[in-house]
Amino acid sequence: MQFTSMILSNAEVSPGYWRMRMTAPQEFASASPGQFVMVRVNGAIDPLLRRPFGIFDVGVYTPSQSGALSQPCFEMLYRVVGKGTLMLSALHETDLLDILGPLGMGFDLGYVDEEKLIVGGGVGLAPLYLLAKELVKQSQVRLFAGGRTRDDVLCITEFERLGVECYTATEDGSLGECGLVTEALLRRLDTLKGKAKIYACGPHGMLNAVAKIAAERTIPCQVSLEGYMACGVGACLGCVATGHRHSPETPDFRCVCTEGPVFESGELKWRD
Amino acid sequence: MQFTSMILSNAEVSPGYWRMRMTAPQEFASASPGQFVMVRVNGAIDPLLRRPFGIFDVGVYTPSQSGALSQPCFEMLYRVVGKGTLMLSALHETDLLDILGPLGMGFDLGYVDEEKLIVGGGVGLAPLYLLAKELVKQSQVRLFAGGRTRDDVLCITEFERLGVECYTATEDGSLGECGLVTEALLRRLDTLKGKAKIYACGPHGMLNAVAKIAAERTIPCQVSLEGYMACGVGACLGCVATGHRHSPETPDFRCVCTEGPVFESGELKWRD
Amino acid sequence: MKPDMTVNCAGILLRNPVMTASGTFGYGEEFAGYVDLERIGAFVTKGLSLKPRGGNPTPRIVETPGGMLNAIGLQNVGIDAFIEKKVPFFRSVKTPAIANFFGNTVDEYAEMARRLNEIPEVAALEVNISCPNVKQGGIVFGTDPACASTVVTACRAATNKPLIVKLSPNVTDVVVMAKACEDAGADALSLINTLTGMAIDLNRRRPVLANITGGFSGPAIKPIALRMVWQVARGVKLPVIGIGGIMNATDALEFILAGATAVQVGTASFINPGAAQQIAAEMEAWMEANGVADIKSLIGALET
Amino acid sequence: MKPDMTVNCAGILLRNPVMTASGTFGYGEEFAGYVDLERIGAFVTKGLSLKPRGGNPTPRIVETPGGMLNAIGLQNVGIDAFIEKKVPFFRSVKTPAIANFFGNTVDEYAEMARRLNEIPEVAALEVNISCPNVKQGGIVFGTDPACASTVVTACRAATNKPLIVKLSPNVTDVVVMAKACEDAGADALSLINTLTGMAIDLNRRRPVLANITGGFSGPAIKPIALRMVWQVARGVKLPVIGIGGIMNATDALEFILAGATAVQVGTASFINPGAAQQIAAEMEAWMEANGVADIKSLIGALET
Ligand SMILES: Cc1cc2nc3c(=O)[nH]c(=O)nc-3n(C[C@H](O)[C@H](O)[C@H](O)COP(=O)(O)OP(=O)(O)OC[C@H]3O[C@@H](n4cnc5c(N)ncnc54)[C@H](O)[C@@H]3O)c2cc1C
Ligand SMILES: Cc1cc2nc3c(=O)[nH]c(=O)nc-3n(C[C@H](O)[C@H](O)[C@H](O)COP(=O)(O)OP(=O)(O)OC[C@H]3O[C@@H](n4cnc5c(N)ncnc54)[C@H](O)[C@@H]3O)c2cc1C
Ligand SMILES: Cc1cc2nc3c(=O)[nH]c(=O)nc-3n(C[C@H](O)[C@H](O)[C@H](O)COP(=O)(O)O)c2cc1C
Ligand SMILES: Cc1cc2nc3c(=O)[nH]c(=O)nc-3n(C[C@H](O)[C@H](O)[C@H](O)COP(=O)(O)O)c2cc1C
Ligand code: FES
Ligand code: FES
Repeated sequence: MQFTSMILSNAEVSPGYWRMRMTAPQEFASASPGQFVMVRVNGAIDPLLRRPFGIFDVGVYTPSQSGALSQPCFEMLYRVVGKGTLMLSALHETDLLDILGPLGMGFDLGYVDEEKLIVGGGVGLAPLYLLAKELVKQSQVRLFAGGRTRDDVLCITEFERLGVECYTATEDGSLGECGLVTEALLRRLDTLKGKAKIYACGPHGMLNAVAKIAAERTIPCQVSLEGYMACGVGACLGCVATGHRHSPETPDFRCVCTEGPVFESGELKWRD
Repeated sequence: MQFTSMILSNAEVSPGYWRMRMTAPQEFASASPGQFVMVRVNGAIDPLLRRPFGIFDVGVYTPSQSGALSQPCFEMLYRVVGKGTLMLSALHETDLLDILGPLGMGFDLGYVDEEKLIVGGGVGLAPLYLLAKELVKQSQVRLFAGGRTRDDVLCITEFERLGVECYTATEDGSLGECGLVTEALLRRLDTLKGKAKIYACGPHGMLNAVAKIAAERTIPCQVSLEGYMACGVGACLGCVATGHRHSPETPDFRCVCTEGPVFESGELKWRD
Repeated sequence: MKPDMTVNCAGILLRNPVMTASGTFGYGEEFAGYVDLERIGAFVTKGLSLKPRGGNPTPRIVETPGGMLNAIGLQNVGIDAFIEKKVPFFRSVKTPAIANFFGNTVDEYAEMARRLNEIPEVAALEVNISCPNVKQGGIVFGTDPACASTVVTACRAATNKPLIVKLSPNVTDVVVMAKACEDAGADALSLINTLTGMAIDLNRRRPVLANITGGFSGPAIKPIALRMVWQVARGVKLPVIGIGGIMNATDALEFILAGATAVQVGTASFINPGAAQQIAAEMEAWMEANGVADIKSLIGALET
Repeated sequence: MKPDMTVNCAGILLRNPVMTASGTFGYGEEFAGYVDLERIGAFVTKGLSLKPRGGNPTPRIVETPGGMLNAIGLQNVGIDAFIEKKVPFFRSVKTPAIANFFGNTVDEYAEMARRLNEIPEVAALEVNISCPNVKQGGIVFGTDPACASTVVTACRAATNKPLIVKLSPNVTDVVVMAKACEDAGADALSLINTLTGMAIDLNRRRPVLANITGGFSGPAIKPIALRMVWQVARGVKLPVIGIGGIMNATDALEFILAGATAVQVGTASFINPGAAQQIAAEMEAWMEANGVADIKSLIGALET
């Protein structure tokens, strides 16, 4: 679906990280956790391509004028890394954006009796909040959030408000444990009695580590990937990730924008 | 001179015509009427080239905070015709712009005893206000302002406030005389006793007509030209106009950005 | 009265001159929901080969100023899966489907033309000659007139459907290539395919694309495309399909003035999935506003 | 410690690798007040010819997506006025001045090289071979290896100053051209000159440029330039000067990684008159921040 969205708010929530809230059409209310949007930053050709972002949250916006109808709205959590995100951060309330979405295949919510372990690194938390919101309705949910410094660990209060137990770690020790958050994940897995399911989104190194942990313990695990995207709808074949059977002779490419961005970690090829 | 300017105001003064006021460094105070600026619309590459605009007025800006120093400011009067001017019109107070200027050779103020006849068409009035402001200090000044409709005849009140006698004409008769403003100019010339000097800026057809009138009556006449510009500083040779001696065999090109934009009308080649 | 938007492009009847470009529109189905296929002139499939192809490692795409590079590596499902899984969809739309294809050898090209010729749902063939000739040490078929001629002759013999030859812009004289293809029996020429470009990641000191170089497309290339279309349209008698950086109706009409009978919209569909349909609609609106009754009157109408 | 920014480009000692490109920086004086010439590596003059040239009718320039077309028509003051009016300024700056030149015939090229060779203030010659060969029916010298070789051989014989040959990108294989110029005695190669492009004014149904086609420059062309510089730097032994769409230090460093010994900044100076100086300063800052002690260690350091 392509629609014009009006920005409701756009604020820096931590140095370099922004949260944008914007209107959406009725159909957007059914967006599922893990899906994403492609944002056209402006009407000019610089930047040329749309930028992909996870859906942080979906809600309802009721205009303050009396009589105005409510409509869905959604949020993005984004990090300013280059020119597109820099331009996004300069936009204001009431500015308009051209959006494509919700796109892709989101997370599988799994079974009620599984403990849900969510692992997020930095802005990788973006698609995990909406996921946690759904998961807490049925299962116990723990969040393992990592980042380089305190500034890279985002929106923990929001997760706690959902009733999610949160573990944090930073590489410089400025918040939570010093080190990688996969340590806390491993400790939790060691004491875990029942069934579990892991969800992860973050830098490739973290996903690689989580996928390995999940494989070693045969715990179902879903990861949300990034990939350079041009179209977002399966037409350009630019965004592919390598499936587990991939080799140069027998290519096994998966389309991140239509078959993903969420994949079973076992379906993908990981470094050892 | 290249400088960063802060927008002080940006408002639509007539449908499709905008007036922007912005700060300038001290040296800008000595800009002379007829000079122009090259504006970088934004830091992206769309639009790529700077856009040239006349200097409508130069003044002083005193920030409202106590203790803040005054600094020069200037105004542009511009018409939204394409993507660059459209983007300019979307800018707000406090937004910053990268400016090059003042550039080019402005108007020659002539002699005190000449009656000054200023002819402007549409947005061609832009560089003529600052000119009028200087001229009224020493001579009698009349303005002949034309446009397609009433909406294209701009800022007449401002000229009248300077003490300039204004004649207006529109092609559809919605303001002033119906027809071309050169008619009123001709009538004035017919009754004129003493010496006169003409200044003109506007669409090429109007300049052509004015240049012809001036030539027939051997009245000194300066015109301000437009030309597609890349650099504004005489380096690209893109902006040239054809001088009066020009022929394909003996080219006579004048650089609009450094030798102009103001030329003696007799120096240029005109259509018959 | 509505303007007449129909054109006949080498025997393919188009309700309007706007097609989608190969590799930017999947196999037609991917844009369902964004484009009503019955409002565009035709659609062109992703480039097809005899065997399925996996394509290149990633990164495969990178944005550049006003454009993009791609090194997809011609990933496609192969002719068999195409027939089985993609062609049935073509029956559901009343819009010509044009099959774009390529080969590694002249024989593969001819074999592809033969296979595609048998598919009633395929309205026309577009042969992509911008592929390296494996037998001749990797020289790209589309940059050598003799090679191009051999390929086109072989394809011509293998099909009686309209045969469009898609020209590479990476040549000194595109008109020489165009003439070679005309003489070899092409029914129409489409141009331009992508220019060869490169992007570098300074911090990693590596090319951005795994493949090092890639195909350059998007608005940035429009001036080159327009120039080449103008040259070719004047240099040959065949109908020309203009491609390269078309983002809106103005761009499309410029190509038509330059001599194109039809146009293809590529990269624009990534930025605006409804681009092709919107461009067709806006062209019609422009013609109405400007009193142009028939699009055919604009073909090559540039005054120089 | 400040990084070492000096390079030796075919015998021209540069304090840093950033030059300005011909036709975009006048004769050096035009940018006084915006660029401190003693902070850039060298500057290249507008293309010079034996006789003064008036250039093309207007419009001569037009903006395109991410770039521009120009059809200035090589307007220049001619060699005599150059010597009389422009060269004296060169004495006032301690920065190499490179004279760009062209001719309509091989003899004119050689004569220009001879005249320029006599000017002590000219540090090096850059020969623009992207001109039509009037004797051979207008074929552009720079698109035919034999023609290019003839021109370069003639210029080589006429000068003992460093001779830079500026290559045209409008060719099928730029390495073939590069080798022809290397064999003919060039000391360095600079590339790319402008691509040939065209823009159309839909409402007037005419080309925008009076000359119909023009030279395409600016950020849009960077991917093509980078690819060609990479190819040529690997294909010849001569130092290469990278040109095409360089807007900032990152762009410049990318060209150096691709194999360029120096770079030229063209269109960027129109948008930002201080561009060349700023780029040199930002390159130095980047090197300091990234612990690169010597710019020479980056030349061709791309890992592929
Ligand atoms: C499915 C998906 C979901 C994402 N969700 C989020 C999110 O919720 N929050 C967030 O901050 N970021 C997210 N990203 C990454 C985000 O898309 C990039 O950070 C952003 O595109 C950078 O754009 P830029 O213009 O600022 O950077 P530039 O570096 O200037 O971008 C240049 C080009 O590279 C692409 N690119 C750069 N970085 C990435 C990246 N990491 N992944 C994919 N393409 C990239 C851009 O899209 C653009 O085409 C997501 C990416 C994907 C694929
Ligand atoms: C010396 C000079 C002074 C000017 N003063 C004013 C002024 O005070 N107020 C005003 O409204 N306009 C003025 N103009 C015209 C103004 O520069 C153009 O209207 C403006 O550049 C259009 O930009 P755009 O992106 O909106 O249009 P587009 O059509 O998108 O511009 C495309 C390209 O064409 C160029 N261009 C388009 N129209 C003109 C034009 N008429 N003259 C020169 N280049 C043009 C643009 O600069 C740009 O490079 C002046 C022009 C010159 C040369
Ligand atoms: C991602 C991508 C894939 C492409 N794949 C093909 C292809 O398989 N066959 C082909 O002939 N052209 C292919 N092209 C080239 C386009 O069809 C078109 O010629 C080119 O992109 C220029 O048009 P544009 O600027 O409108 O994109 C591809 C282009 C892109 C961007
Ligand atoms: C307005 C203009 C005039 C030019 N004149 C010349 C010239 O006289 N001789 C020449 O060799 N190159 C000339 N060039 C080409 C530039 O030197 C340079 O090769 C080209 O613009 C690509 O670099 P850029 O993208 O940085 O501008 C000219 C370019 C422009 C834009
Ligand atoms: S982004 Fe185009 S196929 Fe995934
Ligand atoms: S605008 Fe470049 S010379 Fe006048």
